[in-house]
Amino acid sequence: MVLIDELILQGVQMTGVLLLPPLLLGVTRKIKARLLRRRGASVFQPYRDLLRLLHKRPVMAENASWLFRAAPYLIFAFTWSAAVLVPTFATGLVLGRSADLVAIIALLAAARFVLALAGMDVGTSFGGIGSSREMMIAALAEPAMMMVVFTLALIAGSTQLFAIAAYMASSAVGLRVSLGLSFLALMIVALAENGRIPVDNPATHLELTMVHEAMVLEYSGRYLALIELASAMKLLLYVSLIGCIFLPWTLVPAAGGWGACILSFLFYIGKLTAAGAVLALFETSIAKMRVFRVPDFLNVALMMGLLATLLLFVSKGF
Amino acid sequence: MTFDAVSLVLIIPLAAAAVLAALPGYKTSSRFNILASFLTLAGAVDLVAHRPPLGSYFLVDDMNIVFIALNTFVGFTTSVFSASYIAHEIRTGRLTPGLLRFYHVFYQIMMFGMNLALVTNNIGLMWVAVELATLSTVLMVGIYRTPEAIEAAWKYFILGSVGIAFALFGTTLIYAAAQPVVGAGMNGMTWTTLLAHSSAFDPAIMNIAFIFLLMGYGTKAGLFPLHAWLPDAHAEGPTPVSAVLSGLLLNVALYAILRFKILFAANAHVIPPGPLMMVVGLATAVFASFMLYPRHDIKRMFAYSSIEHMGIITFAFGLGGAIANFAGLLQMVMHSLTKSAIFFSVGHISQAKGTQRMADIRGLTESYPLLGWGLVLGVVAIVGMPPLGVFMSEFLTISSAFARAPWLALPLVVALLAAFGAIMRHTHGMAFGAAQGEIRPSEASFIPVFIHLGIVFAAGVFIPAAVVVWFQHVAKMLG
Amino acid sequence: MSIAALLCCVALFIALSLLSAAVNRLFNATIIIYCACFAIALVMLWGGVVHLLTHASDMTIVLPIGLPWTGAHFKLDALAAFFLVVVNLGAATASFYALGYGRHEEAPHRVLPFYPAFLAAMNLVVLANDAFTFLFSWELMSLASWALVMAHHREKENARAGYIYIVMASFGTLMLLLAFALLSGPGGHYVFSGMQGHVLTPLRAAVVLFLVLLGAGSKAGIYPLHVWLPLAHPAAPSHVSGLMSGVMTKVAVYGFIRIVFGLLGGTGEDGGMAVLALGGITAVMGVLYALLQHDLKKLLAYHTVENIGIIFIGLGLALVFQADGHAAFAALAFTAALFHVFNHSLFKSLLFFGAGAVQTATRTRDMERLGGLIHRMPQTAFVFLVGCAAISALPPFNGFASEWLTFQAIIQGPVLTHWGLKTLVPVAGAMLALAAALAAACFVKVYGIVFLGRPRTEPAKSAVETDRFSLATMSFLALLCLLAGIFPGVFTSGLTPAVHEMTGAQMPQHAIWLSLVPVSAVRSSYNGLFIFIFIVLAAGVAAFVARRFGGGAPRQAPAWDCGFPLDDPATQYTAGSFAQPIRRVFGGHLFRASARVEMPPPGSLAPARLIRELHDLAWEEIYKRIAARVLCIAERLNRFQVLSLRHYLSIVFFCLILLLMVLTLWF
Amino acid sequence: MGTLDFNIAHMLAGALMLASMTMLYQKRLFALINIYALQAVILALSVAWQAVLQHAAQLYITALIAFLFKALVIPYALHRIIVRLRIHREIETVIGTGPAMLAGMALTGLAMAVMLRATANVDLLAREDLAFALAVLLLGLMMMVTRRNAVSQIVGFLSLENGLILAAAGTQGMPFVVEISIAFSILVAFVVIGVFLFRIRERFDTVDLRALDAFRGERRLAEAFPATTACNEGDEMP
Repeated sequence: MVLIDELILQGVQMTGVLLLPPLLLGVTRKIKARLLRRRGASVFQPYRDLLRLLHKRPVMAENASWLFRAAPYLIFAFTWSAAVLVPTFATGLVLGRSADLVAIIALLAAARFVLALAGMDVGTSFGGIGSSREMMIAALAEPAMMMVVFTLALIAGSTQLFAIAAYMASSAVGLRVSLGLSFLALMIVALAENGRIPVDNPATHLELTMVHEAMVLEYSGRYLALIELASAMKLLLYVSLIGCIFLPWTLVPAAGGWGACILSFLFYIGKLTAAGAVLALFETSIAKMRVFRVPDFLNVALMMGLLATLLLFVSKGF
Repeated sequence: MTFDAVSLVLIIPLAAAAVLAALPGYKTSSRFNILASFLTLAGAVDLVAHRPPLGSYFLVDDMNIVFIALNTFVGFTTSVFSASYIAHEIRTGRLTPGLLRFYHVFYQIMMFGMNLALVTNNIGLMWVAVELATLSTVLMVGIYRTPEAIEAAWKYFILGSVGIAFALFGTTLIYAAAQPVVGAGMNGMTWTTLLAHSSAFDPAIMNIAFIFLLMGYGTKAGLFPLHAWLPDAHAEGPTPVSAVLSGLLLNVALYAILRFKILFAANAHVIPPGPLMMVVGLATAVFASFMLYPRHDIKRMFAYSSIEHMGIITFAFGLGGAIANFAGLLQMVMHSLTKSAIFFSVGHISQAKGTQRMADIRGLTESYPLLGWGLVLGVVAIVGMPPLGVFMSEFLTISSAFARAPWLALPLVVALLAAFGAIMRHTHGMAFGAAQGEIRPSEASFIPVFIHLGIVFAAGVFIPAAVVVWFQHVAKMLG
Repeated sequence: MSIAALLCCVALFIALSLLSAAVNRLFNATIIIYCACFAIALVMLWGGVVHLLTHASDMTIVLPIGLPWTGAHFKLDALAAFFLVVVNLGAATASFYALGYGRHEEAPHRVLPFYPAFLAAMNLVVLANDAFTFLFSWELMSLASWALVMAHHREKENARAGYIYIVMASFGTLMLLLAFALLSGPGGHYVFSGMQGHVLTPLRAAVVLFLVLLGAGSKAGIYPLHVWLPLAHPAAPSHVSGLMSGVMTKVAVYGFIRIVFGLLGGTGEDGGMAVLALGGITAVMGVLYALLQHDLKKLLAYHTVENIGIIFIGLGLALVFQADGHAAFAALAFTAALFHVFNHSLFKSLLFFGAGAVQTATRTRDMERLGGLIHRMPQTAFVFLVGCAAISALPPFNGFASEWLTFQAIIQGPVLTHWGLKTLVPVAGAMLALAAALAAACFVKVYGIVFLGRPRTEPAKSAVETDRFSLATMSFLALLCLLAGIFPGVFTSGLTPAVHEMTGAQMPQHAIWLSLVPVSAVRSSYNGLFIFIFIVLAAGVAAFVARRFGGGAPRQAPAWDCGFPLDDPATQYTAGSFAQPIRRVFGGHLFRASARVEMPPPGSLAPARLIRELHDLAWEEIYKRIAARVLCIAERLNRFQVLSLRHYLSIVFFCLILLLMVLTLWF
Repeated sequence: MGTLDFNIAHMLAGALMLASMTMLYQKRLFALINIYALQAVILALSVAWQAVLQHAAQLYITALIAFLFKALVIPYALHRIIVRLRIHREIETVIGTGPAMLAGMALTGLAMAVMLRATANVDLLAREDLAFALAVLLLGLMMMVTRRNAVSQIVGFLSLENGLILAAAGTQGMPFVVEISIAFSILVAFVVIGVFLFRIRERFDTVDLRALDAFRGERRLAEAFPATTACNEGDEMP
């Protein structure tokens, strides 16, 4: 029964993207700690943190509105649905067909929209500063991301991720300058979107430099747990996305058989670990930027994305 | 010769002038003035219904019947407006009963002059009639005896006289050109005879004649750069006179130009009059539209607007062709009705506010709703917005101009837009905002205002087929 | 429904307008007029929907009014039917909203007579089938809306807005008139069907396109012709603002489509490219202006500019695809544009109605004086949030669906052969993405400052929830926004006849009508329903888990204040500070923005001041200069007014000499 | 038509023009008026001669009007006005004899060039008369343009008008000449009465702009409420 298989795979994918993100976070932190010659917490520490947060009784600011309470669920829902749409180990799943890469970006934008609103709800300056900067960064990152999408759509003739992955896995691709450029652009966008160094420091709580943490400053308990999970899920999503586009060979089609699926899943775990390692390495070797250097950083991404599209016309001789 | 059909529109004003000279009391005389104007209108209606056959002195055809009907109609409504306007002037002491008698007499003489200029078939008589109408308006313009009024009247007088002289010289030249062909005597001045033989006239004299006629009657029509008398004459005279000047006298001058244009167009060797008229019309329209901006006096502003419209109309007639001529004719009728309606409202407004200075007139739609909205409606009509009639004529003028001569249409568009901006700018200030000054009761007569605007509105939406055929025929005559 | 019936409805509007001029001071006039408008608009809406869904054939009628020898021609085809739907949906909702909102009107006698006339004029534009009727209705629409803008004429700002508006409107009409003049030719064939037969030279076609861009573009609000829009739209009463922004700009888009697609039969690639570029610039500039704006209604008006830009990106793409022979892609781009027209009319009306509710409750539109309204006006806050999400192009709402379609059309760009286009299309894509992202930022600002946080002034603190009519209308619109986002396929398939009429092709009809498929399912598809269901389920699961395993009900505590308690609401982030990063990033060149701190001299007790400067370059570099030039010319010419008699005589003298000399020398 | 007949007509018309030219550079008002009276006499003679040539009895009336009205009544009235307005001592700044002659000749040349070329088919007499009439007209207009004094401007207009009557009388068999001359006489009477009635003092037109503008409604308003100095300041939108 192909349909049942597909549904099961889809279920695995859904729970996978739900459960794996803290692990990715844990791995990254661990490696980072080791690189700094610290022992670091266990790779499972993020799970413990989340559970503890879940069980805690939340504290709400006196001025918080219904939006403040609803926001974490919405953020979580948007991020999860975006993450589910990205192929992790198997492609061509049921839900994967219902939206393309543009929709995934839009779902993330929706999550960010709600998060930024939540940041402004209580009426402190921290929330405002975080929301404001977050939206500025997003405004610059999104066009760059769209340029990447454009390049991919040009190369693969589709914006559906499963189709892109299939095309990239085929031998028709070859090595292209455009792909390299868009890879770099995507990396930059990923760093910016996930609030990693050099754009934002996920570990800081120094008010004037933070972006993401400033927005969630008022959250606690289960609400904070959901938001933290969502942001980890977003990191996972980007890793999966890069993996699915630029390392698509390990993906299996939905009807590929159980053995292949399990193998592919293991490969996926491998990809995650590798990504965590690379990220940790990168973050330890670079300093955070001033906020108003970030636009330049993102403009580089935009330029690379645009250049990738234009170079494509030259190389492909449209 | 059926003298009686034509005579109504001539004799009634003349007789009325005589009676008015004798009548004491401004109330009686203003009522009699209305009555006489109404009878003249009735005469004109009769003239429309029973057109007299062609005579050597009088000619009533499709073309001038439009003008006559318009002339007598606006003459009548203006006399109604004049009655309430004058009453206020007497009360405030700006005019004395003696001066009023004088005013009413000249009002009728002016009507007589204009009607004569319109119905006559003789270019000499036409010249005399136009002169008569001009002289009588000069006297009415100066009636307030303020230094400004005298200055305006004097300017009008001198420039008008020079224009008259030019027109006479042009008329003489036409006769000189005609005389070898049609022989000496009255034939050489009869328009219909001239038209029949125009193609045989010496084109060289005709060319010179056209220059003089255009400059002569163009002065009366307020064409740039001969317009200088017009704004001040409008601003300083009594408002009924402004209404008649804008609504009627300019048309009469235009009528003269058109008659001669037909004459010239019939001769293939003459320089075609169209292009010169187009250039003059455009220059007039552009000039007047920019002159609208730095205005302070409400009547002077609308006087410049009249100049602008005369420019557009001249342009349309100069362009020629079925559509443009129709448009020009329609625009002329619409402009007469609208502009006189505006002057009616302006007259009441300036009486109610005690000033003609626009900066002192504020928030009219609040303080005097009917007057204010009447003014707004009139302005909306005059700048050419639907659903009022000017929109249709400007639509036709611009579209046919742009399709045929794109480069000539552009200055026209610039002029229209500039005029729009200027008039709207001034009107905004006057009609809207918080009301200023005390609100005195005004006993304005709104009937003439809204009758005019009603007709203009109706024409903007629907023109009866009979009128269309009529106008189209005139358009054809104009070539 | 026959076209005659539709015209009867228009006539009813006009009759209503005249009636209300007479009875507007009656006690119940407001309710009667708006009820009647609502009913008539519903009937016309029904007519449009039925015509569109039944794929009815075109209907024409000629009335013996208007231009004498032509008559007034009217035609109902698929495109007109679609725009009838847009117009009358807006009209119906605005009328219903006004049943509540209109009661707060201070000067009903300045609103009621013009409101039905405005509705009538917009419907007439859509139905008109000859140049005269079209322009007549077009200008009537301007006139009626101008009167509505001037309803609150005592405020200086409004009078200025009205003036600029009416001048720009007149400019637009004149430009369209010139375009029609070229299309109809010297013979004066003003009926549209007669124009379609003309074949224009490329130069003339380009001039027509240029003129239409000026004419329809100025009405729609294309940069830099948009200046009147953010002034005039907010000045009108809010239901009219909603109509002007949500519907009247769409009528302008209709005018553009009708002339360029219908009468001109498309443009060359260069023309399409110009439209595309203008669309992109308009979208980005519109949203940037909006970000820097702190007047709620003005901000919404600038967003109209942005969305018009997006629509014109779609139309430009349709034009270039058409010129290049890709009818299917042209249909895709055109569908996207039309769908966005529909969507924008929904959420822009919703947002303006919301803004109206806020204004009624607080008596201000200045965002810096609002705040915390979510507590005082929870229902309004909820539906306004839907509008914000929709306009920010967030799934699962309708704004996303149409922008997604536009983006899909952009992605088809590489099939074009023109090199300029190959480069321009990706740039347009980037601009679209930038505009969408900035719009999201902007609406975070709007919602965050107006509804969230703490009230900044006393009126905001004591605001009360708006009336039932307003809430019902806004809820209905919010629901439509969601439905159009979840079932976009249903709506786009409704557009098919109109798209087919203009481009000769249509988007593929997918078997699963739930999803939106621009070209083929392999290339891209979007299933709004699945996404929506998944989001709802995910949120539900999260809520269940959190409730089940979470640690009890939340506890209230003061917000984190860094240990320095200061509960002055002025310590919150303001709209200005929210926009500061974006101003810094984009404002330097585009707005010549600058900020400096003015420090008092040492020893002085004066506070230091932050001085910010922004320059609206479109206004300063174009309009101000033109205005200055006009006034300068006028002043120079004005010397003619104060010359002496002798000078006038000299002018006459030299004219005569000149003419005589010309005559002697040349002839 | 005999040569003598023509020569007399020609001479009279030429004298008319010469009188116009002489008026151009007259500094004293009385001298100006005297020359005008002389011109009117010449006009009367000229018209009378036309009456003889054309056998047109009505032209005698025109000649008579010209003589009585223009040569006697008007100059007398103007004298009175000048004395009453106390401007009889005034000396006008006018263009000098040389330039006046040059300008006059240029205008005459233009008139000839225009008229003679155009009237090739008209009979000789009318042709000369029309050409001279145009010259007189242009000279009269020029005089109006160069003079600043109301009275001398009127004289300019009157001489201009003499040219018109010459043209009308010179054209063979033109009807309404009498009517036109009467109409013009009325007009002139109005002009003269106007000066008197309206009390247009010596100069309603001077180089001094302020004196000039005292009578200008719009300017007065503009001064009290200065207009936008648009050329310097930029926008002035409401």
